[in-house]
Amino acid sequence: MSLSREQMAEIVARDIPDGAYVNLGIGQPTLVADYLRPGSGVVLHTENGMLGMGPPATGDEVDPDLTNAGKQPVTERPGAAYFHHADSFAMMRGGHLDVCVMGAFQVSAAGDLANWSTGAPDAIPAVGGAMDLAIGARQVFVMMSLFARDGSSKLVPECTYPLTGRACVSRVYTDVATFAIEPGGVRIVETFGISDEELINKTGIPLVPSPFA
Amino acid sequence: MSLSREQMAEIVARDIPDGAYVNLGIGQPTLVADYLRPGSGVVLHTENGMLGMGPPATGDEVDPDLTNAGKQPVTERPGAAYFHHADSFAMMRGGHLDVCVMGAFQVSAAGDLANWSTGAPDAIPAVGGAMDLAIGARQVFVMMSLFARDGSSKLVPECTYPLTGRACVSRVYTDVATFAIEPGGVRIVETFGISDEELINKTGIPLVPSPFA
Amino acid sequence: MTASIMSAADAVAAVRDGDTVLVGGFGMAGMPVDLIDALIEYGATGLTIVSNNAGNGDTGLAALLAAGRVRKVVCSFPRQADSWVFDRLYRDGRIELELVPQGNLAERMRAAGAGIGAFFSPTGVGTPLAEGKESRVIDGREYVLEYPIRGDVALIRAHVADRTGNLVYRKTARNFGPVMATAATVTIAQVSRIVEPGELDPEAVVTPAIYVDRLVLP
Amino acid sequence: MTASIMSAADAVAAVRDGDTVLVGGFGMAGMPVDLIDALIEYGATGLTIVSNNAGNGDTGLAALLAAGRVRKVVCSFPRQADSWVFDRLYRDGRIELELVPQGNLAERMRAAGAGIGAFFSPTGVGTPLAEGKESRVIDGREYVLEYPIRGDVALIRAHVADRTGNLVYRKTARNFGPVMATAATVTIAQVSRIVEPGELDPEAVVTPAIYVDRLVLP
Repeated sequence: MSLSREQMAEIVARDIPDGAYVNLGIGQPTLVADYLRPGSGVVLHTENGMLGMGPPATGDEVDPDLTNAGKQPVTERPGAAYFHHADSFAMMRGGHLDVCVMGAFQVSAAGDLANWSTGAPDAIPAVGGAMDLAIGARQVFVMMSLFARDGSSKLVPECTYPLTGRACVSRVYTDVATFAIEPGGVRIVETFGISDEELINKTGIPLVPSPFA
Repeated sequence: MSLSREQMAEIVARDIPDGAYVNLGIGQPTLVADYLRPGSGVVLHTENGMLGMGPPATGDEVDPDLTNAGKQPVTERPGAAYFHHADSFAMMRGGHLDVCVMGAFQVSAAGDLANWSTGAPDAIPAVGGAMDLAIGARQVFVMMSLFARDGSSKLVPECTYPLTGRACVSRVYTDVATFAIEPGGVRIVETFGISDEELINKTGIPLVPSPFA
Repeated sequence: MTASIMSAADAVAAVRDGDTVLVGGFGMAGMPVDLIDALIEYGATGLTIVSNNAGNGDTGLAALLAAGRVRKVVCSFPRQADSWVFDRLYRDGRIELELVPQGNLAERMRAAGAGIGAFFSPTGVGTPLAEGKESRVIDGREYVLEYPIRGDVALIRAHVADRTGNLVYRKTARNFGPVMATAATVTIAQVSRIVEPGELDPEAVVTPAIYVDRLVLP
Repeated sequence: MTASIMSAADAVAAVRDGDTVLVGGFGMAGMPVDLIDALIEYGATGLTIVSNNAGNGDTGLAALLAAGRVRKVVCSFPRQADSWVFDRLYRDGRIELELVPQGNLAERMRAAGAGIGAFFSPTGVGTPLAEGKESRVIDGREYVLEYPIRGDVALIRAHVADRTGNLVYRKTARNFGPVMATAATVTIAQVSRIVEPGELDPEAVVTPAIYVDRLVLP
């Protein structure tokens, strides 16, 4: 009964307000675009210098000068605007984006985000725009499976992986539950085939049950 | 035998290299534009957001949306570009202008500039872009009469007026002499009807005589 | 959110007593005259005005000052041949002035819009305007630490907007508009014309719609 | 001075051994391929390369790295599916890496071009990339002090130039070009076309000619 990636994307899309300016991170978060209601007026930002990004380009639409942050060809919507990298990151860092959606290795109960490095000693580090997005957007949504391959929870009391940003995540969308990180603690918003008790046991966090459970 | 303002402007223009990017301050320095050789390729910057400023606008050319830093209507040359104030001052502060020409109340032997306030207790202070220009342009030329109405020299051992910028002036063009401010001291470049001795006496600065005197 | 098209009167109702209001323009070029007139009419008071100048003649900003609505002016060049309204208020001690070099004024608003906490500027070092400010020598050059200037509301004038709020300007009327638009919680742009999304060249948009909340036609 | 139109070979002769070279592009979009090829041919060595990525496949930046010309890379995202040249050099300890968050990378070059001595950035606070850096709490938020990144030479790609050096870009190929152009002593732009002054709309110029020294056609 756990959710597919597409179902998770649909749930994230549901929580994005009409007319919001949104950055969808590389990978799984790009799926969210498919579930934005036509006419929602949501405007997509890509950190390599564009507002008003459209769907992936196919066939003749492919233009090597028009790509998203994952370097894949995309299209342009009416009302788009281009700007350079310093302006694009000023927009992010200045708190003008309403929402960004990112993947994660770990999220802590305090909303700390770890999504750029596993800290493995031989890994080649790469951070891209993740740290700028983490501290920049008004709301940072994380989309991830709740459990790693070894069964351990990726929502954790404290991150053990190197941080991307501190106390920046507001919502965590997983395949088995959605969490809200709030001043009073981590609240279970919704569950998909898992009990509150199991979530509390596996995350090791004193989760606040959903009032609608 | 001292120079008119027009003659001073002509001498300043002579010292502006072909192709230079130049900001001419409000007032007397704007006269310099009249003496730039056609075909010199000198490009005029105005800090309110333009490169490629042309001569003053007259008659039908007048456009309230196209003014210089003195808020007078001007024209646009082919190859002009417009930009906003933060970009315009980044250009100045970042050292990209080759020359700026400003008026002054006082210039010190060390190249300190005072041109924004006489320090009078009841004066309403106003600084505009003078401090940004003073520290920004690669070379700051000052154009002024050497002597104030009371006969005192405006080229001084130390400024008594509040500073606009420290050690920023490289050349001082006056009605009776031109001075170069150099690491070794202030050198007399050229005189117009005044002796080196009189200059040394009146300025109180151990001026280095011109080798061509 | 996509910009809303409103009357000047409705738009300036975003201003509350005590707000900091960024006002575009360099002299009359880029001055949002209709928005200032609406603000005078509206009556918010105790304002801090951030603008390059402090009003000319008896209209616009000068009229706002004359109406006693302004507690403080942050600007680079208050003193002009026709700035008698400001001059009188200032001499009478009835208005506060923070004098900021023009480039620091622009950069401090840019910092606010860009999420920069503070920056070391070379402008003003060794002058009375740097007195009391933290300074530091970096790579052999002295700098003064400058902090962001944020606005509650920005009143700017642009040339053409599209319906979503993208803006283009005209010539040197661009001046402070684009940077003020980034630095305020609510940005109100007075424009000459509003077109459909897609009618402005996306390569030539100067202020992306993300920075614009309200559009006002003449 | 007005930009000079040159061959790629002549243009990149501005690069000296040991220089810091800013290289535009985000992936292939905006990558000045001809200039990089000319730089490989030219042979300058001991370079520090500042670019978003550290080369893809076996051409362009990767080929420059493979030729052993690069001492250090300053970038935000070296590790990619096809970054094997960098990966090998890095694992072998034959190349130095300074990893910089993408926004700090852009802003540090902007600071260099804008004469800012240093700035407090919120990006990276509390992460390993802020370790050892000065930090400060301003208005209740923590920031890290970041310094300018200056280039001796910038190699960028734009779309159309006019003869004086004004540049426009195409879509997201704009990326780092405009900010790198401001941050280097010598800026070399590879463009698709050069037109006469006056043919580019002055409202739409992205990089004013003052930042451009050399123009190279394909």
